[in-house]
Amino acid sequence: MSKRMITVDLNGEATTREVEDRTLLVHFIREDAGLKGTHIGCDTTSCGACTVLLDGRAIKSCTMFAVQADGKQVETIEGVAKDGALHPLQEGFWEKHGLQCGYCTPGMILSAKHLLEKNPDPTEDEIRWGISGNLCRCTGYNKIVEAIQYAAKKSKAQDEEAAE
Amino acid sequence: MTHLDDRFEHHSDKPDGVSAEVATTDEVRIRTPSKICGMGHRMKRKEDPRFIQGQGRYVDDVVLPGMLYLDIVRSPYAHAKIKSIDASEALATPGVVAVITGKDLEAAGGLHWMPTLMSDTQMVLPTEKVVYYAQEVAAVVATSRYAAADGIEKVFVDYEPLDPVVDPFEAMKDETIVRDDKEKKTNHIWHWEAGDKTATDQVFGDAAQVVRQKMYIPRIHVASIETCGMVAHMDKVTGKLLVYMTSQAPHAHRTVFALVSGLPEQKIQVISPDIGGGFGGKVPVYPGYVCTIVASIVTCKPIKWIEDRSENLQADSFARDYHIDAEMALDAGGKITGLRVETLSDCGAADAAANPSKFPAGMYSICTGSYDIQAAHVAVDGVYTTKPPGGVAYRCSFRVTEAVHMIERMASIAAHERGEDPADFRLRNFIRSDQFPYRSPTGWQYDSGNYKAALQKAMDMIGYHELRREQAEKRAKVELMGIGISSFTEVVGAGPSKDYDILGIKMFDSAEIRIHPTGKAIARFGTKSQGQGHETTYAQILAEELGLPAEDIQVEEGDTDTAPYGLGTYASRSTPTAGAAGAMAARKIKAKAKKIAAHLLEVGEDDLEWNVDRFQVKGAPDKSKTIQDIAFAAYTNHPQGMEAGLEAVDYYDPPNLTFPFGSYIAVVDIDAGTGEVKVRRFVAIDDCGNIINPMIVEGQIHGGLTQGLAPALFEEIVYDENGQNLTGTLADYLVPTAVESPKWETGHTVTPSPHHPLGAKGVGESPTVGAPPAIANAVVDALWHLGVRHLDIPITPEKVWAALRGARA
Amino acid sequence: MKIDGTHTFDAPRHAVWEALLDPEVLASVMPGCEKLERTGENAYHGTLKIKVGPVQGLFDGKVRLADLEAPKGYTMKVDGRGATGFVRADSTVKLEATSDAQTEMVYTADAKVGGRIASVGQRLLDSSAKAIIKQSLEGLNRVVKARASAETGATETDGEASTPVPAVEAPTQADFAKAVAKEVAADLIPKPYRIPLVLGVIVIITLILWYFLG
Amino acid sequence: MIPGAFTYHSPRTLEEAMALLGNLGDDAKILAGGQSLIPAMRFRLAMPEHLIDLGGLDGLAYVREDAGFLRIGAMTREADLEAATVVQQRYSLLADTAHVIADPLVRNLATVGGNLAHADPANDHPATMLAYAAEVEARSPTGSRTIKIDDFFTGLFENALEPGEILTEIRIPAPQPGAGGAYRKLERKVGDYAVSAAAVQLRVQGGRVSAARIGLTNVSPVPLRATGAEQAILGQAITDDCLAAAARAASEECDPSPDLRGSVAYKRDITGVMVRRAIEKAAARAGGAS
Repeated sequence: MSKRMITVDLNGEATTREVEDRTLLVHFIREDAGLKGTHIGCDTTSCGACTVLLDGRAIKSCTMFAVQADGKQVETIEGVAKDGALHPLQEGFWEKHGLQCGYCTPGMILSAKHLLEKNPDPTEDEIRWGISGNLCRCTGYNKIVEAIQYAAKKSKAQDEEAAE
Repeated sequence: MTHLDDRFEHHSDKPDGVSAEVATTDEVRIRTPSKICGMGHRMKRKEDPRFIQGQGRYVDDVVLPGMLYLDIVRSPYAHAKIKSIDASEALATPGVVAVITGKDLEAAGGLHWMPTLMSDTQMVLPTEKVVYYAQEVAAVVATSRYAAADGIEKVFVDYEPLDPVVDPFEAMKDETIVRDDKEKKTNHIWHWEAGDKTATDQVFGDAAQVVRQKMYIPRIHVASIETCGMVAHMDKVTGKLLVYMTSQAPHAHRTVFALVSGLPEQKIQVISPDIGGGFGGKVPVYPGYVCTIVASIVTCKPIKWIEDRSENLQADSFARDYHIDAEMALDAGGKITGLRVETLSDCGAADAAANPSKFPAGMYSICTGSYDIQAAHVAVDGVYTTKPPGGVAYRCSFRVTEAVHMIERMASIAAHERGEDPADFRLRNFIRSDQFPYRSPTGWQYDSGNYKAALQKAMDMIGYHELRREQAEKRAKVELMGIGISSFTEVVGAGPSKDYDILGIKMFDSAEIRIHPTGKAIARFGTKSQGQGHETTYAQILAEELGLPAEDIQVEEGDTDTAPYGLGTYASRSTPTAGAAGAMAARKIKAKAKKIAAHLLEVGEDDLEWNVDRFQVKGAPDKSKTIQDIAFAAYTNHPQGMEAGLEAVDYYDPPNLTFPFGSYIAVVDIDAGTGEVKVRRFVAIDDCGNIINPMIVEGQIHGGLTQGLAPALFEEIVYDENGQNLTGTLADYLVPTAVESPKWETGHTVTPSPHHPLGAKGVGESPTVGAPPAIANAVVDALWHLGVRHLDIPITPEKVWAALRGARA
Repeated sequence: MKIDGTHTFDAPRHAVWEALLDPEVLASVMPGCEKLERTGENAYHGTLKIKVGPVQGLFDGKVRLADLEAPKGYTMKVDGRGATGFVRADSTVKLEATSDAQTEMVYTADAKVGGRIASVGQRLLDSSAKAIIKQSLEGLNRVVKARASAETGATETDGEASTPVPAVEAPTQADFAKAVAKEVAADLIPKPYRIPLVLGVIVIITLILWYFLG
Repeated sequence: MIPGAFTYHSPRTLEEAMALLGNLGDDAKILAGGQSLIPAMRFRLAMPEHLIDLGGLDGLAYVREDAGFLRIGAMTREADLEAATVVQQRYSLLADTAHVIADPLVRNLATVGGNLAHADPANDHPATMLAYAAEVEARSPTGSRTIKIDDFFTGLFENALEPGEILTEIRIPAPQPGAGGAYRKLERKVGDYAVSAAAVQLRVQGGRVSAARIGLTNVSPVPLRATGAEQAILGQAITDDCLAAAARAASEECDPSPDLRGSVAYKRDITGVMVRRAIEKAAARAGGAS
């Protein structure tokens, strides 16, 4: 069985581990690096529970091998809040009740994060299409959409403040 | 054969004295300031900070030192004899520690069989034959997830294929017997009836019109985003079995494990940590759990088993699978006089439904729904097929979805056949609000309701008559648009324990409250949240009752070593049972608090009155003691002869179930070219009595609506003629995304339950129950004028296309 | 899954008939067929590596011919098994001489496919089966044509007909059969674990009896 | 679901990749975006002994117009194709397609080259590239060659690449004045393969269709060009009759398999509907509307 050392920038920390070539990125994150916030919900790239940001892009970490992420940046839910302050999306999900069981939430938040970076002021339709790679079984999506709208508004306000 | 009437007599003279008509309002009652945040406040959830930061802890997050991993070899055949199992290559695979087969479990004392919740038996691992596709055949234990996965590929099983039994009607002919382990060589499991057959046949004899329709409620899967799993650790030193599992009912599971494994119950600790959605799928005991426990007993090491999605979809308990033949009798004025229903329940290879044990078809006999019907009779037969066992909820109270779909489809068909508006038809036939408490012809005692108010509100909100006008114009332009109504009645909150038990364990539930000297509290419950937000709503209930800020109350569930015994969370029973237990325990505390307050204020108890968060002297409100003052005194200055401390436990056994209801209206547009159905608008008016947290109730309703949309248009477990599952992944089992799911519009009326301490009713499942017929009715409403009378769910584009073709031809 | 079709061979009927009974020929024309040998009267055993794009399945198969009516046709039972699932097929093959030099084959098959390959690859089964049959029959035609024109084309068609994939040793039915249930049960759990299991469980028996009877 | 063991190779140059492919032969599979291959590997339906990851190669991810062609590097991620201004402004058929491939997360990894080379009739790019009369560049140690898209798809999951060849670029002829295109796809839900889909690229001159190519998705074992439907509109003004004729032709010339997405009859009929709608939209765009 073929193994190798890889180094992944995980939420800003260089994380070096020896992995089997076939190790899925999601297992590297959860088991080798011990970050349990990234979840697994399917085998067919259908549910998005394992969504992380790879060099800033939202991808499904169950459909990528850890060795492919060697030398790349990976952001997981554990890295979203910066210096103790919740990200506007985390606030939004809490304020607007964008979660129930919480299992799809990390993936949803990271998909939404990438979405808002590409499109800071999305319409409801753009939000729904933007998170269509993530399944939620609890919320019926209404309040997830509201949570993302809240975050978009909040981020905009923050940027304007920063501009002044 | 069981007659519900016998079992419900005690309700007619209920001690809690059901009031006559209960007033309906639109108002959410708020009696506490926001700093206390009792009932009615839109309190942000206390559990959320951990979830939004990736700090939730689910079963797969549990890691114990020296933990081994278990994976399962599954059958590629729906029905086959096992000639031999060769595990030698598997055992030679790097990392593989052990392989467990049915023979081993048999040698281990008959552990190859286990009881189901319906007191049937189900194989853990087979010794003779497999009876469904993807059935567990052997378990491989290895040092890693990856090694275990390699191991199962190397267990070679020699099968001799047998004829599958896929169609339940064929199964009833007993040509091939699924369960030849049983004495009676038949696939027929049980026959169950409710209502009065003679009286019903009578009204059908006198009927001016009889409407008949066969319909199929498909086999579906809860597909919670977290699959099932377990970490079991048999500590050989202490002899204690620690089990982390995805359980909606940890206490009941501990008891079952104790009974089956023979381990003393105090030596088993079941912890149900954060659960990634349950919806009924995490109520049953699955073979994988038993294998994991046995593997830990055998190896004395922690063992982790986590299902793959394809295993979850193909082998875990399904929901529904009812074949219904319904007849409705009407008089000349369009009043429903009778309902006659025959149903075949495809149970799969074991009766592993999650129903109260006296109710093989659950609460299916609620099928007269929201209508005042003179006579009704329901007969259901259960049958074995070579498909996975099940019959769990999928976010609905026991078999209520099937009943509601049937009656709401029948009501709309009857209205269309009479050429009248389905809304008018319903308004005429509703149980009137002055008829509550209402005794249904199948023996249920509805606690309270106001069906007219809910439907009226839904019609106003969606602009019903305007939509009908639009539909008429569209029809002129040959565009297909439909409007569908569903005015459902749910029945949730089992007990009462006189009638409701699971494996003999009565369906009460429990709460235990401890108030600390500084006026903070911890409360533990016998239920287990899987996303419902108990940590918040229970805290709000206690805040309402005790005046302690909800923030100051820590709610815990799911650890059988610390929480009081309860039957768990499913069938919308948490608020009706455990929520009530919380209120009752709080009232016990309040009674003691009053004594302490009287002592502190040096007045008699009768001179005191409760005011939000304090006892105050009548007429002298400035003389008062807050609950915090009283809590401190309970440990520092309590009256002589009184026990110190301030805590209470309550095991609540509800006098009756609660009957939430609602009216939903769906508007659909149909693409005549492709048959696609688009839900343009959907208005849901729900009445769950007094509301504890409106934000959480809305969230529950939104989620339930999407899980109602799913089986209406998308989801179905499909088997081919050989019993091969064709929808074994989320690529083919179509869970709706944010794109398919419409923007739900919700509202409420409030008709309190007269017997619940808080006037509340369950709500989590109402929308899953009510939504499918609203959508199906809307589709048929769009096509009726073309001669389309009925479409079975899921209403796929091809079904609509075929119906349109049939109409054109 | 029902498959039927016709195929015209550029060879007289008897030539086609002989080819159809010759395992070497069949092995050479079936894509991915790694081995096909006669194991008895009208009984064959072989391994087939089915490859559809990235998807592969190694099947260990038994083929049984019946109702032989030389040179008109026969019925065939196929029972193939592999790690990814199984294939069972009942098929009939009929040969009709359309001329001295041409033969039309009419075939029908009712195939049952199960296991992972069916639950995941469902959308591909029909077209895969058709593709494999088509390749086989075209390969066969090349052979009989070559034979008819009195050349030995079998080996030469070999390469082009079968997809070149490395042989992996497949567990054979014989391997399966070796294990006798009793021994298996004993062998499956490594020795050190067997004692605690047996002990730990005697207690359990009694309690289970108590549970079900009591 | 855990994939079987394999050896991973991450060449830094195309030459290195081709050398590896040459040495390892059929034991090796190319890993591009991996969004089809990795799920197949997780179910162990695919068990390659070696994976050659093209992710580390520079210069294979680009979308640019140049010398009368839109040039798309084989390793271009679908999301980047979708976002490319030139695609949104001048290649509506491609823009339509890019938006409905799988889901947004999959598109962040999936590559255009992988989508084509996989030669899955259910993938969306094959039909689109057929409609565009695209060509692909194949590189091998001995040099490079251009393969016309009409010659590229040779069988179910089979393409015209020789062993050792790697697809490096896709070229789409730049649209001429009066050209328009559209992709219409019926899917059961977001992320699903098409029940049926039609890709249409046409040119309208003097009110008549002067050129038209139509590709169909997931209604044949091999990505299919609907030449019958093309003939039905060539030289015609877009009228209801010629749309009906094109739809009829497409329904007849497609060869769908029955599966959970629908019966053969349904798929044939829907294929007609998709073709009709795609033509209407393409024609509207050709006429300047969007």
